[in-house]
Amino acid sequence: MDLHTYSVVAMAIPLLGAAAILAFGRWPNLREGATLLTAAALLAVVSCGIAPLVLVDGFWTGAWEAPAFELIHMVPDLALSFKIEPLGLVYALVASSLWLMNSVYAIGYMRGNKEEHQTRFYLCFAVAMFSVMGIAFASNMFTLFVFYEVLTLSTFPLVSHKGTPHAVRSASTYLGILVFTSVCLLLVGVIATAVVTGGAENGYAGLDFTRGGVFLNYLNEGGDVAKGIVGLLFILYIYGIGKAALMPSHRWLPAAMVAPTPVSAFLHAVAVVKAGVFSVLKITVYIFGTGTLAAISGTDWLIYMAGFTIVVASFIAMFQDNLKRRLAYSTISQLSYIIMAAGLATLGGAVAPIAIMAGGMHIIAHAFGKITLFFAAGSIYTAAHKTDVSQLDGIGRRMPWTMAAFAIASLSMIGVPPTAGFLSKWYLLSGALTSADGGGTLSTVQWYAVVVIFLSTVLNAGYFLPIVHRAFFRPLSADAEAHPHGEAPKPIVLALCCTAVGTVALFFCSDLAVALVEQLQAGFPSSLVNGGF
Amino acid sequence: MIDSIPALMVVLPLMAGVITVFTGKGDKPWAWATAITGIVFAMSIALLAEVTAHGPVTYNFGNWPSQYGIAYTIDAMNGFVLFVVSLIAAVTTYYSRLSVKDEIPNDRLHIFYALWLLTICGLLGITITGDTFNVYVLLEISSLTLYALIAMGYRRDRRALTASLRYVILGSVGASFLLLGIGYLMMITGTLNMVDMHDRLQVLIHNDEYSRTIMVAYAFLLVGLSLKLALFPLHMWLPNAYTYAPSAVTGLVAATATKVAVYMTIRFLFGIFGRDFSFGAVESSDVLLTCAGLGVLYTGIQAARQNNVKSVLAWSSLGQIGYIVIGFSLNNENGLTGSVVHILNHALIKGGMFLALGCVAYRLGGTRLTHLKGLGRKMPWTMAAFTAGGLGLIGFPLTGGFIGKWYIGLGALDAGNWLILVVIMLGSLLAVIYVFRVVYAIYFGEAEPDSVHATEAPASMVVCTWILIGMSLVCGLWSEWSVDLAANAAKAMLAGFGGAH
Amino acid sequence: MDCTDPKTMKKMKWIFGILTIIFAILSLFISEKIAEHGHFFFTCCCPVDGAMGVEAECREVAIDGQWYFATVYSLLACCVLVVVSTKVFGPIFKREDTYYND
Amino acid sequence: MISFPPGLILIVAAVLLPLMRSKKAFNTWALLASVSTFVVVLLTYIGGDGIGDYTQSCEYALLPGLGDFHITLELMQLNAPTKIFATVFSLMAIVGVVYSFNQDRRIELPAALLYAGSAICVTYAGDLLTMFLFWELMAVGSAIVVWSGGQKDSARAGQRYVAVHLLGGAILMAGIVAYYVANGDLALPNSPLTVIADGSYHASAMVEYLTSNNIAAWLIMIGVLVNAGAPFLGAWLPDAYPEASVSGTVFLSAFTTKTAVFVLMMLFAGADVLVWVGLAMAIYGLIYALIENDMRRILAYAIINQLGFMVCAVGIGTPLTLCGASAHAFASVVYKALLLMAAGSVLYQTGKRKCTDLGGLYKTMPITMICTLIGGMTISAMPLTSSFTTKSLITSGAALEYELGHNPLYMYAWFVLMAASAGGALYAGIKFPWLVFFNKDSGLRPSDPPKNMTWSMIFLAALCVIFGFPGISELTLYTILPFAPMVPGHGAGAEPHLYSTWSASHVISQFALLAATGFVFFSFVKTLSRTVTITIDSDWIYRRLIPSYVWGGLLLPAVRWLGKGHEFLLGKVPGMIARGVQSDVIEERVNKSIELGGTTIRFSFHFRDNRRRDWAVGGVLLVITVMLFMYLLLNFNAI
Repeated sequence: MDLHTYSVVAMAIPLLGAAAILAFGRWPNLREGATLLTAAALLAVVSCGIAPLVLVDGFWTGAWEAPAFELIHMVPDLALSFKIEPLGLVYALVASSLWLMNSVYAIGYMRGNKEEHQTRFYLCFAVAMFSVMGIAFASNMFTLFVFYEVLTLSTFPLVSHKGTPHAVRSASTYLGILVFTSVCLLLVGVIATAVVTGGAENGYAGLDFTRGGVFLNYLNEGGDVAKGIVGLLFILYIYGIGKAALMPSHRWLPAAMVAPTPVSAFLHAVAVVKAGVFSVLKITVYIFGTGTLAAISGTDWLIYMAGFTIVVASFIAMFQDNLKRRLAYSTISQLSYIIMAAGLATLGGAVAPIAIMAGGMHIIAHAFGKITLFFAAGSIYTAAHKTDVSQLDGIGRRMPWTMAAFAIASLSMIGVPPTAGFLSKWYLLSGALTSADGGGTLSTVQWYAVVVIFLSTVLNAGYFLPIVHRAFFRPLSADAEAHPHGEAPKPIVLALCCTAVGTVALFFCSDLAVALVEQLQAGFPSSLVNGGF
Repeated sequence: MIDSIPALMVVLPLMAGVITVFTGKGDKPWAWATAITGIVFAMSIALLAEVTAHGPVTYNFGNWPSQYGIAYTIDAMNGFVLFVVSLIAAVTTYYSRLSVKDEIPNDRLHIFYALWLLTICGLLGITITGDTFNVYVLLEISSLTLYALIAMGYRRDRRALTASLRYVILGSVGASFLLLGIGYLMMITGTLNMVDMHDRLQVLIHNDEYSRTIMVAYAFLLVGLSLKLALFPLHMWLPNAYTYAPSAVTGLVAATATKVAVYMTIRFLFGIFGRDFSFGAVESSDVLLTCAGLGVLYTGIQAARQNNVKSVLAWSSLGQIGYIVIGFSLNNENGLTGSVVHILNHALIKGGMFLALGCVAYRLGGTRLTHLKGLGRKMPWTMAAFTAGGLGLIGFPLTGGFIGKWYIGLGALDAGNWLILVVIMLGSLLAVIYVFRVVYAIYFGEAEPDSVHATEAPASMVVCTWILIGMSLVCGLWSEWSVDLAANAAKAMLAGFGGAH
Repeated sequence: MDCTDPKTMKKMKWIFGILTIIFAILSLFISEKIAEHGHFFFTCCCPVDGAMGVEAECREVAIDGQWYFATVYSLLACCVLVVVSTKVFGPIFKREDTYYND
Repeated sequence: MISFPPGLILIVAAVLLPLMRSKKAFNTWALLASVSTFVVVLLTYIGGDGIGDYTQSCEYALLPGLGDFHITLELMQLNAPTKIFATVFSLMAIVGVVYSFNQDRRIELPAALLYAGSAICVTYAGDLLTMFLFWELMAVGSAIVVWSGGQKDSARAGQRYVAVHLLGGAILMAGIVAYYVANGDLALPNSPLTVIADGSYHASAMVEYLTSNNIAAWLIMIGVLVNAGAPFLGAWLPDAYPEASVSGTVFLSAFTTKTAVFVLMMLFAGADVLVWVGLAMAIYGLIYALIENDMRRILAYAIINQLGFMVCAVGIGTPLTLCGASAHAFASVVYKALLLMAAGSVLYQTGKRKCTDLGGLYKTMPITMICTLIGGMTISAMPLTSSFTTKSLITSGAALEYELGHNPLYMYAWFVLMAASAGGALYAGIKFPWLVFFNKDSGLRPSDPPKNMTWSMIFLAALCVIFGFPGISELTLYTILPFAPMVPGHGAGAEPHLYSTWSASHVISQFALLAATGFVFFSFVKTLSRTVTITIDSDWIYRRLIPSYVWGGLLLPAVRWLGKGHEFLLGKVPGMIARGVQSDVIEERVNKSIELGGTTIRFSFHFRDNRRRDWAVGGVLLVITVMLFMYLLLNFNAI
C-alpha cells in the first residue's frame, strides 16, 4: 500500500470503531471490546504499518515529494488531504499507544465509579481519536484546522460528561476558549497565509505543508512579504492554537479538570494538548520554516513567553491542593517546553533541527509521564475517593503500585534519569546551548531558556515530590485509618503500571523514539532565506 | 423551447398562481404548486446550463426591442440566483403539505398556495428581468403576497399580524424608495432597460453630467435596497416576520427573499451604476462595511439571547446577510465570489434549518428552546439536520457556510482590510454561541414533560429538510462547481453589466 | 579529675599551655641554626623537605624554622578564628531557634 | 574479569530489598550485597597493572540512532582515582548497613544502598553522561534517605535538599550538554591524571575551557560544586544532614561530597579557581562549625571544612596534592562517619542533638566517648592517626608547589590550610567531644548504644588508628592512590622518591600545633560555649528570601493580578457586553456563576422578551431617513 494511503486507513479505524460502539451500545462488554479492539488495531496499523515505512532511512523523504492522498478537493487551497511525515508519526504513535492504555484504564474507571452515558463516552473517545489521526496526518493547514476543530467539538461531551451545572460551565469555558482562539486567530492566520503567499491559484504551495516552509519557499522563489506581516501571522498562529495553552490562553485546561479522569488523561497526555503543541511545531517547520523565522528575528517573544508560562504555571501548580488542578498547571508548564523548543528552532542555524527534535521528544516523554500521573490521580479517586493533595498522607502504604508509578512519572516530569523526561530535557538543553551562528556564544534569549530550564527543574520538584513524600513518609491520617481501602481495580493498576514502565523503558530502549525524532532532524535541514526580505 | 424558458419562468407561476384558487381543497393545491415549482426548477437548471455553456441569454417580450419592451436577460449572476430560488421553492413546496395543513385553516389552503406561487413568481421575476421598472412591479407582487403569507401565521401566534403589518409599512417605504430611484434614473437616461441604463449612465458619469441627480438616485436605491435586504440598522421588519410566519413560509422566505434583494443590490451597484461609481466616486464601501460589520456583531448577540429558536435563526439570517454585504462591498473578485456562493449556501442552510424547525413545530406545536430540549434522541434525523445546518451557520469547515466565509475572508485581505476579517470571525464566534445553545439543549437537555412522547417527523418533511442540508454539505465538501458558478457571476458583475453586450 | 566540673577548664588550660611551651621549646631546640643562616619566614619554612627526610643543610634550617613558626602561627590563627567567628560572625548569623518556621 | 560497575549490585539490591518481608532477611541480604560489592570492587583492581590501565569497559547505547546523536555510555572504566574512592565507598556501605541493623524503616536502607551503589558507579563512569546519570540517581537515593529521617523538619529539609540537588544536576547537565555540543564527545578527560603520573602535567580540556571562559566548563564546575558544598551553593548540607536519621546521616556524609571531589579531580585538576574555592570552604566551614550548637550541624560544617582541603588540593593539581586529596577523602570518610556515628549514638540514646542540652556523658557512654576522641584526634591530624598522613600530603603539596614555582597563590593556600587545620582541631577535635561528653553535667545517664552500632564505631575507630601507624599507609593506602605520591629530590641528580610524613620535626610541629590549639580552646572556652541558637547560612535565600519576598512580595501578586485579568476577560466582559446591548424588559433571567482560580464570577444572561416593544415603525423610518441623508451628505462634494 502506498505510504500516504495508510493515513486514511489509520483514520478509518477509529471511525469504524465509533460505529461499532454505537451499535453495541446496549451490551457493555461488547462495546468495551469494540473499544479495545479498535485501539489495538489502530496501534497495530500505526506502529507496524506506518512507522517501519517512515523509519526506513530516506524512504519518507522520497515519499514526501509524492503527492498527498487527497480525500476531498473543495476549492483551490482547500482540500482534505493527508500525508505521512515523521512529526505526525510521532504524534500518531504516542496517541495510539496511549489510547490503548487509556481504554483499558477507562473501562476500569468508568465501571469502578459507575458512571452514566458510557456509550456516549466511548463514542466520543473514538471520534476524538479519529480527529487526532486527522491532525497527525494532515498534509495542509486547512485539513489540520478542520480536525483540530473536530477534536474540540468531540471532546466537549467528554469534558461535560458529568452533566452537573459545574461540569457544563467548565466545559463551556473549555469550548469557548478553544473555539475563540481557533476561529478568531488561527483561522485569520490561515486565510492570511493563503492570501499573503499567493496561494495555489498563483502556483505557490498555499496552505500545503512544505519542506522548508511555505513562507521560505515563497520568499526564495522571489515572493515579497513584509517582515512585520510574517511576525504578525506567527503570533496569530501561536495564540490561535489555544490547545498549546501558552499563557494567557491556558485557562481552559484547569477548567477541563472537571471531566472524569480518563478524559483528563486523554486531554493532557494523549490527544488534545499534544494536538496543540504538535501543531505549533508543524507550523513552525512547515508553514513558516525555521529559516524564515530566523530571518525575521522577531520571534524571541515566543521563548520569553514560553519561559514565562513554564515558570508561572509551575508556581501556580505549587499552590494547588486539588491534585488534578496541580497536574493541569503542570501540563501548562510542560507544554511550554515544547513551545520553547519551537521558539528555539526559530533562532535558525544549527539550533533549529535539534530544537525540533527536543519538541518531538518531549511530546513523547510528557505524554507517558503525564498519563501516568493522571491515571494515578484517578486511581486514588476510585479507590479512596480523594481528590486533594492534603488528603494523601500515607496513602503510598495502601496503594504502593499507584504511588510508585506516580513517583516514577514525577521524576520523568522533573527530567531525572532513568526516565523519558531526561531524554527530552537533554535535547532541549542541547537546543538552548547550541549557538545559532555556531560560534560558541549564547544570546540572551538562549541564556534565558537555560535558566528557565533550571528553574523549572526546581519547581517541578517543588510541586511533585511533596506528594510522593506525603504518600510514603507520612503516617496515615486518623480519617484515613477509619476508612480502609486497597488498590484500585485491576485494569486501572495495570494501565498505570504499563505507562510507568513505559516511562522508564523509553529511557532504556530509546531506539525507536530517538530514531523517530532524528528523522525530523535528518529530514529538515535548516535552510535560510536567500531573498525576499 | 429553450428560447422561451425565461418568459415561462415567470409567466408559469403567475398563471398557475391564479389558477390555484380554483383547484379545490385538500391536497390538490399543494400538488399543483409542487408540480409547478418542480417544472420551474427544471427550467432554471436548463437555463443555468445554457448560460454557463453559451453565455447570457436575452429574451424580449413580444419581440420588442429591449429599449422599448421588456427584456429578460439571464447571465451567470442571475442564472445562479434563479437556480437557488427555484431550488428552494421546489423543495419547500413539496415539504409544505403537512406543515401547512397543520398551521393554516384548511378552508384557505387554495388561497395560501396561490399566494405562495405568486411570491415565487415575483422573486423569480425580480431576478430574471432586465428591466428596472419590471423589477419594481415584480417586487410589489412578491412583497404583497408575502405580507399575506406571513399574516397567515396568526393562527399559531397572533403576533404574526403585527409583524406582517410592520413588514407592510417598511416594505412599502423601501419599494417607494426604489421607485423614486428608478424614476430618477429613467429621467436622466431615458430608458428602463438595465443594459441601456448602464451604458448611458457611464457616459453621463464620465461627462460629469447630472451628477447630483445620479447621486440622489443612487442614495434612494441603496437605502431602499438596504431595507429590502434587511441590512443593519434597517432590519427591524425581519425577525418577527420570520418568527411568526408559518413554518413553510419562513423556510421559503428566509432562503430566498433577502437573497433576491441582495441580488438586486449587486445588480444595481455593479451592473447599473458600475463599480467605479458605486465604490469609487461614492464611498459606499465604508458605509456598507460599517453597517454590515456592526450588524454581524449586533445580530449575533441578539440571536444568542432569543428563546424562540426560529427567532434565533431569524437574527442569524441578518448576520449572514451581513457577511454577504461585506463580501460584495469589498469590491474585489474574491469578495464578490464569496457573496454569491454564500447566497447559495446560506439559502440551503437556513432553508434546511427552518424546515427542521417546521418539523419540530409540527410535532410539538412550537419552537421555543424548551421544546427542543432532549429532542436529540426523539427526532434524531431532524435534529441531526438542524445540527449540521448549525455547523454551517458557524462556518465550520467542510460545510457550505465555510466556503463563503473563506472567500469573503480572502477578499477582505485582498482589500487589505484586516479589521473586517476579525469582525467576520467574531461573527462566527457569536454563531458558535447561539448555535451551541440550541444544540446543547437538543442533545444534553432533559426533555420537558410535553415533549416526552414526541417522535420523528413524517418522512416527507425530514427528507426535504435533508435535501437542503445535504446539499449544503455537498456544497461544503465538493464546492468547486458552486464556487466556479459564483466566480463566473462575480467576474461578470465586476466587468460591468453582466457581459450582455 | 571530674571533667564535668567547670574548674577543670582551668586545669586543662594549664595543661595545654604547658604542652605548648614544651613543644615550642622543643622546636627552638631543633631550630638553633636559624640565626646562623639568617633565614626567616616562608622560604625557610618549607615543610616538604622535612617530610622527605632529606639531609641537606640548607633544608634543615628551613625545616626547623617552620616548626618553630608553627607553634606561634597556630596560636595566633586559632585566636583570630575564635574571635572572628564568635564576635563577628556569631552576632550576624545567629538567630533564634525558631527563626525558620517553615 | 569484572565487566560491570560493582555499584550495580547495590542498585539491584536496593530495588529488590523492599520486597523482603522479614527484618532478618532484610538485614542479611543488605549485608550480603554490600560485602559482595566490596569484594567485587577489590576484584576490579586485579588484571590491569594498576596505573594507566583503564581498558575494562561495559558499553551501553543510550541514544542510538543516526547521525550526531549516537551516544554510548561507558559504564565501566577504571579511572585513576577510582580505586581509592570505590574502596572507601563500598567499605562505608558495609559499615553503614551494619550500623543501621536496628533501625526499623523499610525504605531508608534500600535508598541508602541505591545511593551508595550510584556513588560507586560514578567512580567507574567512563564518560560524562554516565557519570551524570548515576549522579542524579544519587540525588534521588539520598533525598529518600533524608526523608526517612523522621525528624521534625525532615520533610522540608528533604524537599530543599532534593531541590538544590536537582538544580545542581540541571546545571551540571547543561554543562555536559554544552560540552557535548562544543566537543562532540563525552569521554571523561582522563589524560591530565595519567600524564601527572610521569611528573609532568598540563591542564585538561576542561581546565582549558575554564580559562577560555567556555560556559560548558563553568556550568559543569558549578554543578559539581553544588554537591561539594561550596560556599553559597552548599547550605543544603548542614540543612539536611542533621534531619536524616541516625543511620541515614552516616550514609549521607560519605558519598555526595566525596563523589564531587572525585569528579572535580577527574575534570578540573589544576584549575586555580578551585584553590580559592577550597580555601573559602575551609574557612567558611570552620567559622560556622565554631558558632554552631547542634552537634550534627557542627559535624556537617566540619565536612565542608575538610572538603575545603580536598578541593584546594585538586585546584593545586600536582601529583602530591591529588594523592593527598584522594587519600584525605578516604580518611575523612572514615573519621567523619565515625564522628557522626558517635553523634548518632548520643542522639539515639538521649534523643537530644544540641550541645547545650548535652554534657557529662563520658561516664555512661565510655565506648562512644573513646571513639569520638579517636575521631576527633583523626580530624585534627594527630600523629598516629590516618589523616596525619593524608592532610600532610595536601599541605606539603601546596608548599612544594610554592617552592617550585613561587606562585604566591600556593603560599596563601598553605597559610590558610594550616590555620584551618588548627581550627579543625579546635572545633572537632576538642570542642565537639568536650561539649558533648565532658563539660557541665546535663544529668543524662544514657548507656552505650546497641551492639551493632558500637561495633561499627569501634571498627571505624580502628581504621583511623591503623592507617595512622607509620608504614601502614604506605603498604595499603598508597597502592590504591591514583599514583604514587612522589616528591622530587633536591640537589643535582637526586631521584624523586616516595613521600613520607614521619620526620621528627614534622611530628613535633604537629603536636605543637595541637597543643596550641588546646590552649586557645580552654582559654576561650566561655566564648565558645554554645547558646540556644541556630546559624543562618545561604539557605536563607531559599528559605526566606525567595518564599517571603520574591514569591510572596513579587510573584504572587503578579499571578493574582494575572488571574484577575483573566477573570475580567472571561467573566466580566461578556456580561458587560450582554448588559450593554440589552436594557429592555426581561422575560427570563439566568444567573450563572463560574469558579475561576478560587473566586466566583457571576454571569447574568438576560433573554429577550418576545413581547417587548420593538422599535416603533416611526423609529425605523427615522433611521431610514438618516441613512438617506447620510448618503447624500457624505457624497455631496464627491461629485
